[in-house]
Amino acid sequence: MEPVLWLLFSAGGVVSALFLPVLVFLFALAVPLGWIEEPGRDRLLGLLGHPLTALVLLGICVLSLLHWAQRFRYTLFDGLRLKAHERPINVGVYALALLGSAAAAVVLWQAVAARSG
Amino acid sequence: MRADHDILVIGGGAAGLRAAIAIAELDPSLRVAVVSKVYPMRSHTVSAEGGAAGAFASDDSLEEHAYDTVSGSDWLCDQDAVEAFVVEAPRELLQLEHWGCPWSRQPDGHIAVRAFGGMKKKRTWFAADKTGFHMLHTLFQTSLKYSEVARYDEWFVTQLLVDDGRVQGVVALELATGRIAPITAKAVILAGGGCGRVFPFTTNANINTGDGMALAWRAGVPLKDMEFVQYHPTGLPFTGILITEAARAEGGWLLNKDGYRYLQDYDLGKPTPEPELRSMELGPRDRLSQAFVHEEEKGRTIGTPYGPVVHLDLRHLGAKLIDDKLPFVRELCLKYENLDPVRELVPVRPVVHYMMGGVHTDIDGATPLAGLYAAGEVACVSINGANRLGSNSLPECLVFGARAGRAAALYAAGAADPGPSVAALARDEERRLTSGLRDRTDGRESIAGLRTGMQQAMEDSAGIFRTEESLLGGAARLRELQERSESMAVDDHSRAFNTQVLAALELSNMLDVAEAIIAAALRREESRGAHQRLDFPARDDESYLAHSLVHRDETGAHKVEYLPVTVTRWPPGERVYGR
Amino acid sequence: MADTITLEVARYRPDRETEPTVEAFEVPLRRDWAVLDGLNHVKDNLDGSLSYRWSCRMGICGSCGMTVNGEPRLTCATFLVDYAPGPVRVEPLANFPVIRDLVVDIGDFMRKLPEVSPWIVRGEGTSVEEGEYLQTPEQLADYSQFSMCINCMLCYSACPVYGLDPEFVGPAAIALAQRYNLDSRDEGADVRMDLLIHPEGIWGCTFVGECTRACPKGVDPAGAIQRYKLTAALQSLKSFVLPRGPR
Amino acid sequence: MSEPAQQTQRPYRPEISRLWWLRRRSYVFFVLRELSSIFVAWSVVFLLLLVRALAQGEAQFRAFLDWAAGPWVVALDVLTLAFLVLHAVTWFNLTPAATVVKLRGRRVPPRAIAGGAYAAWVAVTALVVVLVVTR
Ligand SMILES: Cc1cc2nc3c(=O)[nH]c(=O)nc-3n(C[C@H](O)[C@H](O)[C@H](O)COP(=O)(O)OP(=O)(O)OC[C@H]3O[C@@H](n4cnc5c(N)ncnc54)[C@H](O)[C@@H]3O)c2cc1C
Ligand code: SF4
Ligand code: F3S
Ligand code: FES
Repeated sequence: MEPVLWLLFSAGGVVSALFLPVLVFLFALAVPLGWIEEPGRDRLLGLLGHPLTALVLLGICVLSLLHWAQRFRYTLFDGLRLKAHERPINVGVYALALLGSAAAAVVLWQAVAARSG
Repeated sequence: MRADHDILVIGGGAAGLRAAIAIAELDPSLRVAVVSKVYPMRSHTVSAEGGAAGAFASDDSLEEHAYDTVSGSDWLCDQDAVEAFVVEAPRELLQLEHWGCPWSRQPDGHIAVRAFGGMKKKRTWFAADKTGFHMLHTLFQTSLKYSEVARYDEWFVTQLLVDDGRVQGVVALELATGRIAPITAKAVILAGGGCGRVFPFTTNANINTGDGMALAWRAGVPLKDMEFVQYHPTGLPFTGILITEAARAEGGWLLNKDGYRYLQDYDLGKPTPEPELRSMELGPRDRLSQAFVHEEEKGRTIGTPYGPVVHLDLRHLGAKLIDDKLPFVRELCLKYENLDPVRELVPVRPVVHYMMGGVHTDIDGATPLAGLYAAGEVACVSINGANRLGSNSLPECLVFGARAGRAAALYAAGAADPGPSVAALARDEERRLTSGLRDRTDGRESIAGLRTGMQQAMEDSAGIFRTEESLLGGAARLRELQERSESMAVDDHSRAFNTQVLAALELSNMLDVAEAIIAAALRREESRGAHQRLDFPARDDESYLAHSLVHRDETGAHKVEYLPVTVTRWPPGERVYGR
Repeated sequence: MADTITLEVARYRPDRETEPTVEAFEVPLRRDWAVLDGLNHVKDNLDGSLSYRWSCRMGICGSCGMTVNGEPRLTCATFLVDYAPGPVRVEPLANFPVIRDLVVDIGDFMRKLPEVSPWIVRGEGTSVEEGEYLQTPEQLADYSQFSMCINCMLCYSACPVYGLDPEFVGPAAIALAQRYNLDSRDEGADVRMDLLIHPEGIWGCTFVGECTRACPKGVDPAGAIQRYKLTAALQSLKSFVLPRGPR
Repeated sequence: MSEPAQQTQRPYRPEISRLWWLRRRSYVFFVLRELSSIFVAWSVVFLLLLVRALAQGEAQFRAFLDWAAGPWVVALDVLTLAFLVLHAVTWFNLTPAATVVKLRGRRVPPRAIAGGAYAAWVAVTALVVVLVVTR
């Protein structure tokens, strides 16, 4: 199991490092604060609700969450010395990551539907 | 009483580990153990830099390796031993290759060999300039494969248990706990390494205190050819860190204060831009160290706070060659002298490096005492005679380590278990170590003070050049130090890792070894190899083509006898270099 | 430059004390004195009972590792002048039980080392008589960095994961496993893999990277572990996809 | 005959405090790096909230933008961006340690691998900006 989780963690590390900074910069700062001209809902939905973009976004979301899960549980083990509670922590973080992934799928599917509908 | 082990190896250096592996491979049912005062991979073998000789290249021959060794020894070696050695050396080096030693290679993947002092052909195998390090770690890691090899790490052997005319084990001190215990065995192999620490300025590690030699001598085994102490011509001042001969083999020059390659004045050939085998900087160590003293007398050395030096010039070799072939040399110079050999001259001076002599053994490592074997620097087989050639010692550890291992295994198969008196002997020894030393509160003499005194006495009396007068003076000073050492001050009475008790035990060992060196040097009234008597400047084959044997007589004093050398194919001749 | 410097040395004498104390010694400050020379000065002249390990004093035997001003260092290769005007704090290596003064117990590493099979594993066949296994300088270069380990334990002392979980196999042992895996003469990668893919093997390492920073020999154990993880992960993926396929 | 080691002779095992990582600056840095994962997770949540608002309609989208421009959210996102950059930089710097790439038998120098990773970062960033900003 550990090798697979580590591979996913690594993949998530790469993807989140490549994509998240620019996405957060654009959508969490530049757009809300009006640093760039706001593209408008239609255009954004056209872009993000495109099946291809949605698929890419889904990949980014799922891998990033798995990246978080692995790192976070080791932060708890080492940083807070909670290694003794290894099992519940493992179950907890991966349950959250899977839940998040499912939510991502639903939300992105809604966007695709809204765009075409 | 069943012995704890069939065979006990004292020492985890190249010789000891090779012996242990040989035994394990020969017969896995034999119970073999290695006891070492440091973790095996810390043994002094780790410091060896330059390489290990074995005739292997297509243009080389066993005959030539043998001849170089015999003439290098100034004909004082036993030629039957040398012949066995040159045959087995390449096999042993190959064996190490199969065990994973990262030997440096030629572009096509074959083993690379380099030139070395006193060798007529390129035949020194090397692993960059950390040869001993790689050999030791390869041996140690390989030894882990044989789980039947037991280990006593950080146990200090204080005595050989001898009764009924045979060795039956040892008494040892576990450093971590201070526990003193007998370890019994049917056969014991001494592989305790050298004794460079009897001198003040040496390349040898702190652990090289001649313990093995002292253990054997006190058990009644003679020490052979102890007067032959090798000075290496190129040590860094202050630390004594060795700049390997490989630095000269790759083309380094020795310059005096005028920038002149002074070796040409000492019958070592003419300077050539490219290094030439067996000539100039690639002459043998004894001759190079002696030339240094003459330069010093002529006032042509450079003065430093740590004594006179000459310069080793590597600048013309260029950064690339230095980084490829001599990276450790550059690292050591940068780290310990704060200078870069690519651009600067390296100050060097002769430094005590190697003990040709040692525990008297035959060609299978057997000593005159039943059940006791010896191999490596602690032993004198002898292939080194009056002067060891650089890069012969590591293969010697392998060849004679393996031989001693096999011979001891054979002996142990037919030997009896330890007798009943062993326990009493061990109790006596324990008393000597506890009430006689560790728990003692009435000592006055500082250990460090006595040690410094001994080292100074040795340098003054038994250095590169000796006279009867200097040696007699040294003998008297050592006698006095021996007496004072009866009352060494111990202020650490605790058990856990008591390094003061350790220092005291090592000092007594060194004093015995130092006296043996002086005794042998006094008796040999000739000059040969590393033993240069100003009062007897010529070699004298008539009287001294013989090994000295220092015995312990009934009073505990050092008594010298002689044993003729074995000559097979090479009658004594003149040692010529550079021609 | 002042002509002396203060060494604050950790002392622990198990038959007298239950925890370490600090003792200060004034030692000469010389340009070419390493911290180890300072300790030797103390032992020879000021307090003969001070205990520590050393041997080669040329950075190759790996016995003189201690904590100097909080950092794991080889004391024979760490110079007093670099800490002038002082004081210099000398403590035993962190993350190991202390036996006495500056001497730590490395038995744990010595037990772990054989577990990673640090020797050439090879099928039957080739004898020494048939000559050497060929290995080009490039193949040698593939693993030579990882063969430089002197077992000095500085990396273990620097690694917080090892400090927290002594079960973790740790940097040097894994680097040595990798040294043999990458050696063209070796065929034992699978054996070693089985020994190292358990949770306390390679996966315990979270790439803190302090091991590599502490290493005096440029071994880069952190890199070795990450590379090993990648190989292990890809391999188990393969055996997942092709359950009975080649491993 | 050998006496048992005295009871008093116990190796000393120091306690490790929960705050061990404050002991060295490099450890603090390491813990910060590990904490970046929380911000990675938050970025995902934020993006999904955005997409959900987009899908739900114009009014929800406006409301989301207003919420996102609030001081607390902006502060959190600035912090998030900082940690994401820390994550990216440490990740790319460590890439060469974990991967050895060989081209025609020669090992690609670590700097080149790190350089490649940064180049990819720049390319992805540029691509996303172009997609979002240009009409
Ligand atoms: C700096 C340097 C460079 C050298 N370079 C070369 C070279 O390039 N080529 C070459 O051929 N030779 C070289 N030599 C010489 C060579 O390295 C040594 O002669 C050789 O390594 C000795 O190996 P050994 O196994 O006999 O002993 P060591 O490696 O010294 O091992 C001795 C062992 O005995 C143990 N021991 C000692 N006393 C006790 C005791 N009382 N109780 C328990 N255990 C004990 C020690 O713990 C240790 O394990 C060099 C030597 C030096 C100093
Ligand atoms: S990897 Fe480096 S720090 Fe660790 S034990 Fe080996 S040489 Fe020492
Ligand atoms: S410091 Fe420790 S966590 Fe890994 S990278 Fe080094 S072993
Ligand atoms: S004394 Fe050997 S490494 Fe420092």
